[in-house]
Amino acid sequence: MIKHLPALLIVIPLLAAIITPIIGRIHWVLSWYTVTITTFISFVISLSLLQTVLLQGDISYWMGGWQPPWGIEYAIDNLNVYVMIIVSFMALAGAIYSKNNINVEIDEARKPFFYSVYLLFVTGLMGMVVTGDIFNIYVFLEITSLSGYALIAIGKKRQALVGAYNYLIMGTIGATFFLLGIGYLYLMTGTLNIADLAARLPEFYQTKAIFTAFTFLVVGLCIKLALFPMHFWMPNVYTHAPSAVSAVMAATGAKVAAYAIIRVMFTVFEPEFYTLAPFNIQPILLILAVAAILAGSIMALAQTDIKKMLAYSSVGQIGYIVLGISLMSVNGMIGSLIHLLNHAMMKGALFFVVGAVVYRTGLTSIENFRGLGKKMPLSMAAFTIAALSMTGVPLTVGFVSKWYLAVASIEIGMWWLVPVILLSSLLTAIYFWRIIDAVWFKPALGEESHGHEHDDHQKPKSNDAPASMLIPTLTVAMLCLVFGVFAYAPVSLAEKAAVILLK
Amino acid sequence: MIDVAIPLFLVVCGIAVLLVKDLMSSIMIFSVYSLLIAIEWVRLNAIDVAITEAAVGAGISTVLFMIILSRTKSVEECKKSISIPALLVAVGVAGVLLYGSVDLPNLRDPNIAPSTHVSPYYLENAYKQTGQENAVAAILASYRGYDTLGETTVVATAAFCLILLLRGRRHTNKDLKKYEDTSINKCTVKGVGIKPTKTSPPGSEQDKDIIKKTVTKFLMPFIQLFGLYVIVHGELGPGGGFQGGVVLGVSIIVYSLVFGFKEAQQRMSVKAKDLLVSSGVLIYGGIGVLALFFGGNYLQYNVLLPDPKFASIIGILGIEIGVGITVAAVMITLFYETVRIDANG
Amino acid sequence: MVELLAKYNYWIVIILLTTGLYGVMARQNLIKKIIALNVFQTAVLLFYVSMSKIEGGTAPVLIKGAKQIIYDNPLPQVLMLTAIVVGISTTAVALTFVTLIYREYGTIEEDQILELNKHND
Amino acid sequence: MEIIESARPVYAILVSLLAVVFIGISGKYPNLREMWTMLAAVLKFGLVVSMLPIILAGKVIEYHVTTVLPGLDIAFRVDSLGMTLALTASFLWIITSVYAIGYMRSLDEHAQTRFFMCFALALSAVMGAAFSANVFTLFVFYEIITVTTFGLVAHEETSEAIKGARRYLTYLMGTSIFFFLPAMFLTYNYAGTLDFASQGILAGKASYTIISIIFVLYIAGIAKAGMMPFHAWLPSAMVAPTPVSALLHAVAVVKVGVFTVVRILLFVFGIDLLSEIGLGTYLAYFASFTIITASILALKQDNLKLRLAYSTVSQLSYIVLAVALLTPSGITSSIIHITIHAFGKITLFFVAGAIFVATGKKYISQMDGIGRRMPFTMAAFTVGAFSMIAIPPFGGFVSKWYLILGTVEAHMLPIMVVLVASTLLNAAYFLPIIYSAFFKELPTDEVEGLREAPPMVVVPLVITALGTLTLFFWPSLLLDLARMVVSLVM
Amino acid sequence: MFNMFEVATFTIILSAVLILYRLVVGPFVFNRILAVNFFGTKTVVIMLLVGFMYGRPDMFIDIAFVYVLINFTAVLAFLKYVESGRFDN
Repeated sequence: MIKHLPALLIVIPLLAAIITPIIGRIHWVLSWYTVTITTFISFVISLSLLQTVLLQGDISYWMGGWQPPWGIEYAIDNLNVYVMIIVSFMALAGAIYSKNNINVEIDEARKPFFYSVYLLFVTGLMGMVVTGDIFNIYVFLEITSLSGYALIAIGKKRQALVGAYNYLIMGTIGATFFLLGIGYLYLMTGTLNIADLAARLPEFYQTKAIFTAFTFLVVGLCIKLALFPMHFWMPNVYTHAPSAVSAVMAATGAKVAAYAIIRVMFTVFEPEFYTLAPFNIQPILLILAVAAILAGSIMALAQTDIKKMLAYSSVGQIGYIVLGISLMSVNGMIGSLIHLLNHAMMKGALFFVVGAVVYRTGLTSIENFRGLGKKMPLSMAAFTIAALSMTGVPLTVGFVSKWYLAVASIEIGMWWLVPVILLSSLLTAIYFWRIIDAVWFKPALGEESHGHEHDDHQKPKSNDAPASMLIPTLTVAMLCLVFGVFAYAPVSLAEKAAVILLK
Repeated sequence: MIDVAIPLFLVVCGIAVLLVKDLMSSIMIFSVYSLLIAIEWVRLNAIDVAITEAAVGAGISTVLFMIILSRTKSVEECKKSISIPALLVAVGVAGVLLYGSVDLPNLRDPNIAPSTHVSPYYLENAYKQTGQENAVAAILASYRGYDTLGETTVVATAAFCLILLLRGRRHTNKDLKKYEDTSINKCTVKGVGIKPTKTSPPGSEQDKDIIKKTVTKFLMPFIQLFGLYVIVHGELGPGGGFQGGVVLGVSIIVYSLVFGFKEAQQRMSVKAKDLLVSSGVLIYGGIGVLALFFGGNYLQYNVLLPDPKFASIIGILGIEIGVGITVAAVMITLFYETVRIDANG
Repeated sequence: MVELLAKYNYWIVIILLTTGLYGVMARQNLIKKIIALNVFQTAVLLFYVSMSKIEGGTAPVLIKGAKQIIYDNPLPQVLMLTAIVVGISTTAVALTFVTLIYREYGTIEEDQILELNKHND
Repeated sequence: MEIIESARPVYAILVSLLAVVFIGISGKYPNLREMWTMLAAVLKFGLVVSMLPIILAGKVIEYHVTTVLPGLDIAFRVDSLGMTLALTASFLWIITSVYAIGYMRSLDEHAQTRFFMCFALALSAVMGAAFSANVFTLFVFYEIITVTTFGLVAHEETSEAIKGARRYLTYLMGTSIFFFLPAMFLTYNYAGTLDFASQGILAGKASYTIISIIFVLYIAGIAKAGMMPFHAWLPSAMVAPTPVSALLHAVAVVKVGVFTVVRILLFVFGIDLLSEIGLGTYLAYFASFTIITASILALKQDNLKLRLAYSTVSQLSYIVLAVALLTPSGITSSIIHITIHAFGKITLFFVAGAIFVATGKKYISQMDGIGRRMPFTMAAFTVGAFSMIAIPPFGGFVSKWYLILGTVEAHMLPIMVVLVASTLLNAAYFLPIIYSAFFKELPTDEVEGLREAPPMVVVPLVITALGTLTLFFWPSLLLDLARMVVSLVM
Repeated sequence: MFNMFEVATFTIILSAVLILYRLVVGPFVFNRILAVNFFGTKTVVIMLLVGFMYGRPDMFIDIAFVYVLINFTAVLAFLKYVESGRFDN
């Protein structure tokens, strides 16, 4: 069975997702167990695949026993096993977290379906990551997208529906662009297998058709990634979706889209394409990335709703990821890949905490965070750590990625990027500082005005989130620190991947 | 001639769809658009695509649109119709496409890469290796069977999503002030000659529907039989699990349209249908897993039995049936759930 | 004429795709947007299926015993089967959103929804 | 030079980190809690002292903790320079702990547990900074100090305190992120390493322009050293409780600042490189400017703590000035001044706190005749002030002596003028206080008679005052350490 | 030159233009319903004709069957909507 692990990685959660509604008929908790156990299995499998990749090199698994390019291949190398671990881990954390959190949004009768759709969402993401066939990416992209739309739409407020609808429209346009891009590639090369494409494409690098294909593939994925200025669907989505969903979506969805972009840009197309292509692509991406970084941070500053603020901050963080990609150097790519991990952890933790706050207080305005440090100390500690990481303080993982990005920008002579990175870090620090300040150093709302009259209520009781929410939150937040101190592990993996990508 | 005219018609319909203000007319034009595009598929020899388009584009999606229309309102409001940013984006995209199509190879050229690189292998080996005369079915179910598993999952996902969103959805803005009342500026559309009457007089129903009902009753077994035929026949000609499944699903929808929703639910209960959605995919995935136990890769059918070709045929038949079950159940789900909303809300 | 026809379907694809895309973005009515989205998607289907046709080819279903027959390329057709299925699934979910939006807002015009959201926040 | 692998520096850091945990747990039992603080302080000092013989024997202790990124290590290295800071800080922590307990209890302050936790945390970070083996580790601990002391500055939680704390954080965090970080980054980029080396790591690695840019970035980035124009955080940090001002803003934080400057100047740039480019001279003049301006500003302050704060700003620049001379005596002076100023300034702050505890007075204008009521306290104040002015037989004289020697060695006579002027200014802002405390009449509404602060407050300040004296008569340990640094880098 | 099938196709397409006109211009819903129905029928015929043109009618008859069926469903849905405006009765 060991040699079938790549297939089982996807098939187990996929079939589990299908069974979940049936199992859930007995009792909804069973469906939660199914999801948790399956995501855990996926996580374990991806770890074991990591081991295999490290020890024995890349894995190629032929679906249906058909040799690529005729059949569909699962091609696992350093890059996708790395992303895979992030995705499956965050999926597991999200699953555990959702047990209580999702009570706010839906009733028990529909929970099995929620879990089923949730599992389909992460399965789709994982499917996108491991496959070595470009059309297969599209198919799994659609699985995640569809389930993602529904997960958002169950948000409590009616704005969630509008957000989901707009996301659906944008997502479908993006996916269709991607499909169109595949069409151009196929028309020119006659193949869909990524490795085969990479081998057959170079002779067409100078053609206009291939350039068009590239444009559509990347633009389509950028819409999914919510790269500025194609981000406008995202804030509403993250704001109104259930917190568990926002967390998992922010932690995994954008990561996989970024992965797909990297795959397309550096595996399907090889670096020499960028010197031969009719237009120079690098500056465009670079400008978009810088614009995203700055615009995201500035817009985040202006928000009063914390979820919206986090959403805009994601716009900026995605800018970082794209910045690393657009530098087209090994260090830049390492920065980008580490930022994938980084952003998954910290955004996950932040949304988890916000979800816990919503669970306890029902509110998401920043005002509402005042004095929470005393009521929910552990959650808020996690929040603080994640915020520090987001700012890029040393010994958090946020520092590592920014370091690499800065190194890479100096390396290729774009020193002006360093102030940009610093400025956005500063902006990040400012908008998170507002919250941390409110959390730890301000009395809770209402307490200052008439707190003295009710002396027995004066003492804020610690009322932290339930353990099922707290454990994943704290774990993820601690990982921000762990990977910040022992950054060598992810960096060495990312470096291997980057070197192969940019060979 | 036909190759020039049909695409032109397509363009006409495509533009008309967007221009017509009355939504129902728009949907009707869209349904004709589907018919036209199906002709184009037939003309391009894509028979499997044509049969799918027939089932999906002209059938299911039209019905779905009509149901949704019945739940919302049917007139698009009059607006200043040109949006400059949209126009810019559209022109930009068109520009990129035009730029890219300059050095695309000519169509129908037998020497283009798609016809020379991968697909000749399928055409040569499909029958030998999988026992399928229809190369499309061979690729769909075997060579790229995993894609099809994904595709079936997409369909199942849609069903789950609908159930998740619609079933027992509680929070509705009850004291919602309908925007309709305050909005002005409705377009006077010529097309809307008919005001839908919300209830039909109870006594006359029997007489009015007698032709419809009799015809449907007569047709029903044939439709379903035909659906099964399409599922099984995929091996030899156009069709397969997906198309057949849609036809089966449509039979229930037709039944409901004619005999009423309650009646249809007695034929196919919601619970059974839910179960079927899952079981179809399970059959598909299960066959794949079974292959693992026989020592093959995932979805490698030819290991299931001693004779690889026969094993392949059986395997493919199995998954076609799985797909058929799921798709039929999902089509019914789409219909049921969208129709049922108010019953629960 | 022949040369025009050689790329005729490409032009049709471009026109349809652009029309659909414009419709998706410019129309305010949510249902209309979905219809436009469908037009947009079919354009891509047409692109793929057009490339499967070969001059003098026949449908890719084996004719037993005959030699030297040119078959059309089956692969794009397979891919488009998947795309059609995905399309209907997306449409179904989108239409569900529309009904729910109508129930919550009482309108399916985008600008009016935005206005209602503004009042609410 | 012999290198010894030992985890002792890590233990020295961990002691107070562990203490944080215990303090947090035993928050409900003040005595137990304070016991942990004391225990940690003593243990830490013991650990530091236990490393002293090794250092004095000319050896170096190294310990590599982890590699964060290739080239970015968390590693420790105890040498004579770090030892000076570590010894000073850990010794003064013991005394400050006693003082802080007395101070906090007599004022019945709130959130004492948080206070002591942050305090212990800050001390851990100071140790970390002192023992850093590379710029990165130093930077990390530098930032940790900023964050942990933020909690101490904001301790009062009044709007004024929070405003001050915010300014504190903005200055320190802002400059370190905007200048220090890029400087470190550029250093890594050009030098390829961040490890401190006795001859510097940048020599020959980049053009003079770039080195100058890095130099400016570093100096601007180390706002903790209180150089103008980034000095404003220090006065605003005075909203903190006095033990905090005493230990952190006379010793720990600002000393880490100047320590960082010294460290970077000597071990990243190297003396040869600096004198080659002539950057030292510029820095020296720049520091002189701060010395004079800050002294003048100090004159204007009526709030005692603020006056002390400006005095600190000016004194810190002595250290920077001294090292910028790049001569043996200059470097010696800067190193011993770290300790000597610490003892002097902590005494002064202790006194300010003692006055506040005993009488609630904050302003100099209120302190007429106070020497009669608090003779011990004010005697200690006099000792501290004389040390600041550099009157023998107090410690300050020693360092200033070496400083003057340094200017002679460097042939920078204008600096001498600055020193004279600043000494006069020092005298001008300290002597009136002493005069009015001892020779003016008490305000009429106050009763005569001894009313010192509680012994837990008074004893520590007497000890530090005595320490100042000791440093004049037996400066040999300090001088040995300083000479070792000089022999290392020259 | 032209064989019978092509002539037939040509004629049908010509008539399709007329239907298309009614479909697009309306003016009433009923015009359009009829047009849809009519067009469905024509589609079936064209498909069969194409099938004969390509020489493999067996493949195309299946498709035509599905069309007959589906067009029936679509028209039923239109009529149901016009008749009662809802589907859950």
